[in-house]
This record gives sequence, structure tokens and C-alpha cells, in this order.
Amino acid sequence: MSLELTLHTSPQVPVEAENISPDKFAGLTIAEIETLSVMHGNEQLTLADFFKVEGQTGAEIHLQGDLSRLKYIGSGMSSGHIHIHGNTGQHLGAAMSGGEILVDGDAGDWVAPDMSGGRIQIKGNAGHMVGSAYRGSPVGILGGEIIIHGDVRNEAGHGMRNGMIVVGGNSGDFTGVDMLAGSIIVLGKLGIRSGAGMKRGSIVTLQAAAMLPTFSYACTYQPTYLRIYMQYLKDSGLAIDEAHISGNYERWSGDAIELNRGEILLYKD
Amino acid sequence: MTTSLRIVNGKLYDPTNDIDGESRDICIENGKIVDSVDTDAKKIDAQGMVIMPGGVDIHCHIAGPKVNLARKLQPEDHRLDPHPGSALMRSGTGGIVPSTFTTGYRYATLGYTTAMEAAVTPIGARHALEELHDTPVIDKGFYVLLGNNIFLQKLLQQGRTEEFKQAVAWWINATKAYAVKLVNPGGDEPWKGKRNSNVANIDEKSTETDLSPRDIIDAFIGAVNELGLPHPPHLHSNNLGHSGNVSTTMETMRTAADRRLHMAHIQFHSYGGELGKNPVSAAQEIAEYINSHPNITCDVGQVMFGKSTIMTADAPLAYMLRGISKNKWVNADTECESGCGILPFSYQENIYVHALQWAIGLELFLLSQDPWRIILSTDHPNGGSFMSYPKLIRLLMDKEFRKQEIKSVNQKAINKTILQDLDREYSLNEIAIITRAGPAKALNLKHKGHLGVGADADITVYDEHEDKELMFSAPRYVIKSGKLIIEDHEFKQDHIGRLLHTSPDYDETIIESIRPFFEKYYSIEFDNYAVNDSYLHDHEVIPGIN
Amino acid sequence: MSENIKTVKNATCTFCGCVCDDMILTVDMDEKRIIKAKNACVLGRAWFSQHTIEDAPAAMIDGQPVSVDEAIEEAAQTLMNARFPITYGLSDTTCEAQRQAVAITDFIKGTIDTTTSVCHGPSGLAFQGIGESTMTLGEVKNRADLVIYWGGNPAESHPRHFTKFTVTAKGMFTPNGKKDRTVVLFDVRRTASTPVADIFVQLKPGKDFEVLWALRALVKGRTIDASIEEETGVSLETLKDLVERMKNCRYGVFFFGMGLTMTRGRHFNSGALLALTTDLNEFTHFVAKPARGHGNVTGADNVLSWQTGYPFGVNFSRGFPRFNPGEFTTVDTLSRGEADAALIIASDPASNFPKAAIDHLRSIPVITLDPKETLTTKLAHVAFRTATYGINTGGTVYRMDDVPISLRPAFESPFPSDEEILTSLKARVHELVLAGKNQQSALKTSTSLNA
Amino acid sequence: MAENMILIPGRSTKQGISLNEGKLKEEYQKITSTLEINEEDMSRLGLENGDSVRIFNEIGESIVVCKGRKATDLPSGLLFIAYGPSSSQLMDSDTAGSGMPLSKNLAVQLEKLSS
Repeated sequence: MSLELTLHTSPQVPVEAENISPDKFAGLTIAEIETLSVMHGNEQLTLADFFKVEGQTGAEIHLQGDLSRLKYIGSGMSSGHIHIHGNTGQHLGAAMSGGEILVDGDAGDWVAPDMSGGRIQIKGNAGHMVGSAYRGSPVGILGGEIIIHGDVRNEAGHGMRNGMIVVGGNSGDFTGVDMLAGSIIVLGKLGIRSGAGMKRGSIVTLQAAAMLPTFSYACTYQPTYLRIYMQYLKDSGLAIDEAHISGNYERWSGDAIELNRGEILLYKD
Repeated sequence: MTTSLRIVNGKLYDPTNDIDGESRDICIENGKIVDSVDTDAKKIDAQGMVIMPGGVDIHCHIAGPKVNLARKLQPEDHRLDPHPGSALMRSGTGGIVPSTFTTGYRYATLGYTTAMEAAVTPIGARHALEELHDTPVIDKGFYVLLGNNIFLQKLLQQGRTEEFKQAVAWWINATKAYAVKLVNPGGDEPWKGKRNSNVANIDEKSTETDLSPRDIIDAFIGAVNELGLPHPPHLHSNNLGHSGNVSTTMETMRTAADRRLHMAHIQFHSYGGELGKNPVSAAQEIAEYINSHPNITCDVGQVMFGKSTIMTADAPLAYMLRGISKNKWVNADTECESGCGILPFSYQENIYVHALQWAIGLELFLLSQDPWRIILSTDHPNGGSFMSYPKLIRLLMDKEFRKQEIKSVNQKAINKTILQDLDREYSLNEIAIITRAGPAKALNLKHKGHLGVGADADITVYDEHEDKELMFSAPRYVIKSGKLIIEDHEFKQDHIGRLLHTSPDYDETIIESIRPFFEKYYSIEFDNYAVNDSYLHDHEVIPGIN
Repeated sequence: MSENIKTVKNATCTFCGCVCDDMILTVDMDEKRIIKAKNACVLGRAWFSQHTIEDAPAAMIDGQPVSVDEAIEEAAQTLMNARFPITYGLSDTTCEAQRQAVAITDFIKGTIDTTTSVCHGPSGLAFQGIGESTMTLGEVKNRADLVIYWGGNPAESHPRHFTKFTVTAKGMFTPNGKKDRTVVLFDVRRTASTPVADIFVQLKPGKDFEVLWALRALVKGRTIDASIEEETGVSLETLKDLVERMKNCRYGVFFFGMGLTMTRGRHFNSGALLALTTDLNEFTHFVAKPARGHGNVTGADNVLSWQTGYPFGVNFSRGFPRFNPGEFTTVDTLSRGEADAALIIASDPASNFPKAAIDHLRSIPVITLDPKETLTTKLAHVAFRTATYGINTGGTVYRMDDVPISLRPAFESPFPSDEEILTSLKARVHELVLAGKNQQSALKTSTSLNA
Repeated sequence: MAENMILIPGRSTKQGISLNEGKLKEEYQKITSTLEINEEDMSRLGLENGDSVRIFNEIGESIVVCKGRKATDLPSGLLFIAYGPSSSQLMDSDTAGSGMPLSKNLAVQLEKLSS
């Protein structure tokens, strides 16, 4: 019982498709959904200009085709489910407060800016600034869960205030920069200058990482809360060994330039 | 298009001409109010509507170097408040520091047709003029910052008061300014040259110039009054925002004796208490002085809860506030002329100091016995946006609403004021004074702020409404220079507006006194400093009063 | 040399961001060339002396000469037909022209960006995050007793910076010029600027952020491990000494360049320097200034900011300005193959953009305005040859410290100015917009209630 | 045999002067395709002033002419070139959400061209 949107015409220029969202589709017939507007560059078109819409309306939306030029899918959604069977573009799930987005492929930059709740899972890679603040704003995501099975690029979790970002692969530079609270877990290699300017919050990695000169070693221990997190991630299909769940972690405190109340946890064999 | 227009059946509020809610026709031709127009002139039936002259903002920050820094600084604020364009209007962004086009259009949508940028460095005058050119609909001008001008202080130090006066006049001409602005006189040098310190006492002499703030203020009041500029010195006194600054403010006003002086955003200067401790209200003392001294005009600088941006030539003040908020902060030093501080800020109901500031502003309005000399302002965007004027008007006109609002703010602060005891309600006529007739008079804009024959046809027509915030938020018609800009709430045409400036005579030999100093201590060429006429778009030279 | 010689005093050189306005130009009015530029630096002399009027058509479409009017019509139609048109460049033209360019982009609902995005754009982002304590250049001349250059080579990029403003310049509280100052230079290599420095700090490439971060920590009284030397090439003792100098100076200033913005870390490098400047104001007066390159790149930032609220990378496709570097900046919109037309004003992206961006530029209709032939004008669909600002046209430019200066042209060009072309183009585009369909309804005052 | 190096494109006075003559003129092209190399690196690689070398990375490649600099001025492993078409061939277009492609400290490989 789901609605299928299949891309039939590839856009020539970026398309802003914030109307592709369970909240916007709610209560509409297929014919009405087809007439919802999308911005093709500076020209206003409809969903039907790009998509074949079929199936049954409901809380579940399936999207087919190469959507890497489509921005703002799932924007502002509060419930329901979007499954993208391929790649998607920038600003996925912007300001979402609930529901779930699953992407089989890769996502563009700015995954889930201003997110406050809900869950995004990306099987492939994501671009820069996952869950991060827009320029000028000190605050990134306020809550919710972003799981990226592949790699992410720079500034993941910039200024995040709450919630969780998980990266199955490697992260780029400045992971968790200026973060206020929340958790970032990187199973692969953590990019350089991680946690720069962080006030509170946790960055966890399973590999060795370069530390800024303003982070200092505190202790090695087995963080209890991390066990619960790691078990949960393992259950979500990420490559986590038993050793990662029950093992030792080095705790590095920082950023000393700020409150020194953040932490980077490095897994130790 | 300028058209001939006749507005009939409306209730006029034109305090300058002693018309208080009477029904009169208004005729408009060639951008002016006239006796009569042809019978086939376009007619607007204003039955049940209130007609006032267009609003005049005597003190706001809307154009020039510091405003633009504050704009650049806050993309996160613009993002939340886009201002779409149309085939008729340019687009822009709003928020607490709107883009130029949006600033002009939004003033117009409140029925304001004139606004004065209150602080521009001389070296930044070109920049301010370019921005004002891109600020549509309204007429506009700016005040030039001279209170920390090193060359002028050197003249004072050497007792060359006549040359001082000539130099002031030259600077007004060289920048195309409307008035002289003084900000924290004497405070720049300790800020820039003495490890971010400040001048604390109006009689504290500078070690460099042997001048105290009082010496500087006194000299400017003297010079500007002798020059007969349309507007007296527009003064942001020392110690803004500090507990106990009431004594500085009182001494500053006493310095003027019976000479004309405009006190800017006086709310920020009406604090009792001890320095470094929580302030208390000194509104009564200030109001009493102003009530009994007709030479003083002031604007209130009301604080409104919500977003604000501190932007001021008073750099030490911005730095002090930065210490509290830890927000992003801008300091910008201008050679030989000025300082500047910028800081995104937010006033919150539950914070003692913010609630007290809000209450003091309202006290000042309600204790004033002469509405002509207390002018409505929020020191936009320092105390809040000009877009909050309708709400402020409702606070003044509707005591039940005010009582409701009082309940939702910090009660400890309210208890340090007499606000709860003040039952006064402003009338529409008084609102017309504090938003139109009063500021026009304080600026000596003889063709503005009233609806008599010969006045600029800057007119606002409101639907009369019980909810005064709603009423003043959405005029039905706005006419600027005879053009029907807004008709039935809809934007009908664009208009550039005029630059208002003044041009006092001066003795040209003063230029040769300024040049050697300039060549030594400035970083541009003297001959490239004065602004030429190409920066004036449609403009009007407002004559002096002598 | 002819008899017809004119002198232009207080003329302005717009070659670099110093915007020196003390030029005395000797102009041969018959030959239409500047034969002498007194006070100019080596770059300024080349700027003035090489500026001759070439015999070339004022407008071309696909390489064929056409009238300016025909070219305006073709440019207007091209831009109106585009769904994601971009306007780019603008750092070497007047504010008057820039104002027209923003208006055009607003009307065509395009994207406008300037060379700032590939220059000090990252510093602009840092400014939006941190703010900036800054100054006009005269303050440095009058007051600075500690001058620190970071990641720049002013001797070659801004040759008069040292003498006019920062090192040997004598001012109010620095009557002895260089004797009253300490000059520090941070760079990864020795350059022509190095000899001017009292202290030269050579750091390892790509370690600017770490050094700045360590300095911030030391200013705040935190401890830094001695291993910083191994990582960055700068010893802890050196850092501590510098921190003492910074805290104890009377008026300290940083100038920073592309060594911070163009390297890994980008806006965070600039941001660390701006944050350090803010930190230092707890102790003394400290300011910082990006050393801007082009003659009016600072004006472009200002014009875009006042007209749209944002300094660069501004998109109007939804009828109002939006800002998002990386999304709406030119390298990105070209490299991702998004832009479908380009209006390029006084800039040459075809010679200095990344390969992917240049490749896309070749595949879309490009309109150029430039006084000279460049790789970009060569690939243009519509090419306007324009007069050179400051030499042939008046107008306003902003120095790197936001000080606006009026230009004094030396001689007339047969070619129209950028402002003239853009004003005509705007008028034509606006006509097409007014004639067009689907105009947005006019703003209602009642809808601005909640604004 | 290619060697890993770090390339620093930057401004130079000569480049600034020559671009006023015209970017399509020979002088500008010559200046923007001259690569400065640490002298010791040069001799180790068997290079002399005026030799052509190929610099390349995963983005692209450029053929440039080399010129020695003293080791005190240009540390071993660093290369300097005046900005221009040669350096832009080696720049990645990714701007990391900033608009700025990494334009300095480019990781490149350098190899001598067999003449």
C-alpha cells in the first residue's frame, strides 16, 4: 500500500521539490498530487511534469529514478515514510520533525538541516554538512537520527544541539565542529580537526584519529551509554563487533578553547 | 505617475494645523497638498477612515557602513524573512536589518514616508548615499558623526571656536548630511588608544586633548545653533546603558542650558542605581527635566521584546554587551572619525534588565507632558525593529492591553517603576504628534508632518480599528509625493524618494586648515574626500533656521 | 608624444584592493594613453600604461561584429529564456554597474555571485559566524604598533601596502614609522615580503589552523603541548613569545590572505584568525582585515549585501534572495552542470576556474562584458567590449577596508561602460518581465502583518 | 619517476604586470607556466632551469617549465606557480559548501619530461 513516484523526465537544472513529503500529500488524490508545484530553476512546474504518480495514497512514498538534482525531498515532514530507490540531491529532509527517510543511494550536501526529530538512513554516501547549521547560524540539528552507511564529507554535525549522527564509513574535516551537544559516531576514519570549538557532546570513532592541540587525554574506560548506542547501531545493520560494544575507549576532553566539556572517544583494542 | 487626487470624508489628524479628527477633504496636485483640484481628479472615499500625514522616523539605522556590516553578519536572520519582488518592486530580505529595498517598502507599508539614518561616518557618507538611493518610496537623510572627530577636537583644544564652527559647516556640506550626530563624545580615543577603555564621566578630561565630553558637547551645541542648522545636535550621550547614567544624562541636558538639543534614544540614558549593579528606573527625573525645558527634544528608543541588533558608533557599549551574550561581534574603527560596534541581540521578557528597559521607555512616553518633544522610536534596530511601531502604538493607546503585557514580563523590574500606576492613554491626535508632527517639527521639515496647503503630499489613510496595532500595521492608502503607492492595501507603484540634506554657509578658507591635518593622518586624498553631487539622487536642500 | 597632454590629479588605481587614490596621471589625449602614472607601484604602472584602446568591435555575437543594440537584445532573450542563469564576476567594475547587475539578476530570477567566492568568500563565511574586529587602513597608519601578516605576500600582490599604510607609514601615534612597529609574517615559504618582517614564522603547509588554534588557547591561558612544533613547524616558545607581544601591544592588527582561504580549512582558517582577534580584545585593542585582491571586490560585497542582504552566492529563482555558498556559488553551479546561461562581467573564469567548471561554461550560452579579450570572452555567445573603470569611466569603488572612493577617468573610451551596457540590458529585461506572464501578485500591506 | 609534491599557486608581480598586457599574450602565458622548485629537489630529480616537467593529479595535468629557488626560500617538496590556466587544470571543483575550490597546497605529482 504505497505511492510510487517514478521520474520520467530528467530535470535540466536543479529542482526544488519540498512538496514531496507525506505531510504535503496527506488527504490528496493522485490527481491533486500530480498538480503540486515544483520549482525547476526559476520556473514553476508540477510534479507530473517530472513524475509518473501511481499506487495508493498513504503515509508511504516510494521514489524511483536518479533524483540527484532534486532538492528538499521530505522537507518539513513530521511523520510517514519516504523511500528513495536511488540517489537524491541537497537539503534532504530539511527541518523534518518526524517520520523516516530511507535512501538506497547517495545524498547531496546539507542532509537534514534544521532537523528536530525523525530518522534518515542513507545506504550510500552523503555530502558535506550533514546535520549541520546553515551559514551564520550557530545551531545545527536539534534532534533526530541520521545514519549514513557510507562516507560523509566536511562539517558533519556543525553546531548540532542534540540528536545523533552515525557514519558507517569515514568522515571529512571538521566533524562536529562547534557542536553544542549530541552524539556523532564514526565507524571509519574521523576527519582532521574534529570537534574544533565544541562545547559539549560526544564524538566517537573506532579508529585512530588526529587530535587538535586543544584536546587532552583524560582516561580510558568503558562508557556505559555507548554500549546501548553500539548495540542499537549493530541492530540497525552497521558493522559493529562485540569488541566495539564492550571495549575500552580513550576519552579526550575538549575543546579547551571553549568549555572543555566535550569529548572525543577513541576505541582502543 | 503623479495624479491629481481628492480624498474625501476621512477624519483628519493634523496636529500642526489644530485639526483633531474632523472630516475634511484633501486635494493633491504635483506632489503637494493644494486648495482644490479639478472635479475630474481621482477621488478616494475615506469614509470611516483616519487620515494622517506620512510618518517621520527621526532616528533609525537603515543605511551606510555599519548597517551593511550588520546585514552581512546575519544571513540566518534574513533566511527566515524573505521579501519577494514583483514586476514593480525589487525583492529583498527582511529580518532585523532588512535590505535597502525591503526597508523602503516596509516603511511605506506602515505609512511612514520619511526616515533619518542616525549615524554615518563622514568617510562613509558616499556609501550611505548609495544605499539611501536604493531605499525606495521614503524621503531620507542622515546625520554625520562628528563627536569624536580628531581634527575638530584639535581646533577646540586650541580654542579656535570660530574655525571649529566653520569646519562643522564644511563637514555637513562635504558629506551631504542633514544634521550633526554626537555619539559618546570623547569615548573613541580611550577605546582605540587605551586598551578598550571608555570615558566614564562627563567632566573627565582627555589626556590627549584636555577636553572633557562636556567641553565637546557644549561646543557642538554652540556651533550648530549658531549655524542655524535645521536640526540641533543629535546627541547619544555618554554612559549609554550603564546603571546610574541618569546623572550623566541630566548633566548633559544642563550643558545645553536653553539652547536647542536633541537627546537620542533617551530611554537608554534613564537608569538609576549604581554602576555595575542592576539599574532602576530614573524615568521620572528625566521626564520632569524635559517637561520643564522646551529647548530639549528627544526620541525614546523604546525596547521591544524579540530580536534586535546593537549597532552603534559607541564601540565600548557593544563590547560590554558582547561580554554578556558571547554572540558574534563586530568592531570597526574609522580613522580620525569614529568607532563602531555591532552585536546581534535579543530582548527577553523574563530578564530583569530587558523588562526594566521596556518599562522605562513606556514610563517616559506616559510621563511626558508635551508630546511634541518626545518622539516615537525604537532606535531601530537597537531597541527592536521599526516594524514593531504598531505594537508600540497600541501599548500607548490601550491601557488594558498594556496591563496584559505588563503581567507577562519580569515583575521585579516592573516593581522598580511606576508603570503600573500610569493610566494614561494616547489619543490618535497625540500619536499623530509623536510619529509625524513632532519629529517633522524637531527636524524643521516645514513641508512634512502636516496636511496644510503647501505640505508634501505624504499621506497615510488607515481603516479605523479598535485594535490599534492592526490599524497601524496596514494602512489602506499610502501616498508619497502625490503618488498613490499603496491602494486598498496593495502596492501599486514604486518611487525613489528624495535625499534630504542641508547646506550651511561656511568660510572656504577653513579647507586649508583641514587639508594639512588630513594629508598627514587620513589614508585617502583630501580632494577625494568630499562627496560630489553625483551621489545625490532626487534631493532637497532643507534651509537652516537663521 | 603629442602636444595634447592632460594631467589628472588624485586619480585612483583600481588594479588591487589598496585602491590608491593619489595617482597623478599624465595623459596623451591624442594617442589616448597614459604616459606617466606618478605614485603608482609597479603593478599600477602596468595597469595604466598598458591601457590602450584596441581596435575591436563593441559587440559580437558568436564572434561576428554586431551593433550594441542587437547584442543587448540577444543577451536579454538568452537570459530570459534560461531557467538557471548565473551572473558572475563584478570585482573589476564600479558599484554603479554592480547595482545594475543585481537588478538584472533579480528580474531574471537568476543567481548572482562575485569573485569573492573564490577569494575571501571563506572569510565572509567566517565573518558571519564570528564577526570581526576591524578598521580602516588609516587607523593602522596612525596607531598600529604590532602588524601581523598571515598567508599573504603583499610585496607582490599589494606593493604599496607597507609604505602607504602598515609598515613605514608614519601616523599620529607612530611618528617614527617602522621604528614604532613590530612586523610579523606567517607563511609557508620565504617571499618578497619576508625581508620586511621583524619576525618571520615559517609554518608547515596546511597547518595554519593548528597554529591559530594553539595561539587562541595560549591567549586564553590554556596549556599547549610542546609537540606542536613537530606538527606545525612552529615551536611553543615562538608561540608564547608571540602571544605576549599580541597581548601587550597597544594596537595590534592582522592582515590575512589567500594562504588561509584557499587552503584546506578555508573559512575555519579565517574564522580562527578572527576569533583570535576577538579573544585578544580582552587584553588590548586588536583588529583584523582580509587583504582583498581586486579593485572593487569589496564594493561588490557591499552592493550585494545592501540590495539582497547577502554578500555573494545569491539566488533569486523563487523571486527573493537566498544565500548558500556551495549551492549558489559559481564554481559549484558550473561544475555540477546546473547553470544554463551565464552573464560574466569583468572576470575571466575560463582561465582560473577548476577544469570541470570551465568545461561546463563551454557548453552554455555565455555573455561577457570585458575591456580586453580573455579566454572567457573567446568562448562567449555575446561579447561586449567595455570601457575600463577608473581609466575611462567614473563611478565608485570600495577599498579593501570598505572606504568608498570616486574615480576620476583619464580619457574617454569609444566603448560603452559596464554600467551603460547593464543599464540597457536591465531596461530590456524589465520590459520582457512586464510583458511576461505569471507575475507574482503585488505585495499587500495586510500580508506583511506578521513579517 | 613521479614524485609527490605540494603545489602553491599564488600571485606574483610579474604575473600582475603581464596580465595588464593581456592574458592571451605570450608573456602572461609564459609566466603562468613557470614552476618554481627547490634547487636541491631539482638537482636530485636531474632537472635544470628551463626543463619541462609534467605536474599532475587525479584532476588533470599541466606541462610547465621549471626554475630553481634556494632551499631557504622554498622548502623541499613545495612548488610555486603564478595562478593561471596551468594551475587551474589541477584544481578539484569541490568547494565543501563554501564556494571556494582548494586552490593552494595542491597535492600533485611531478615528473621530468623526456626531452
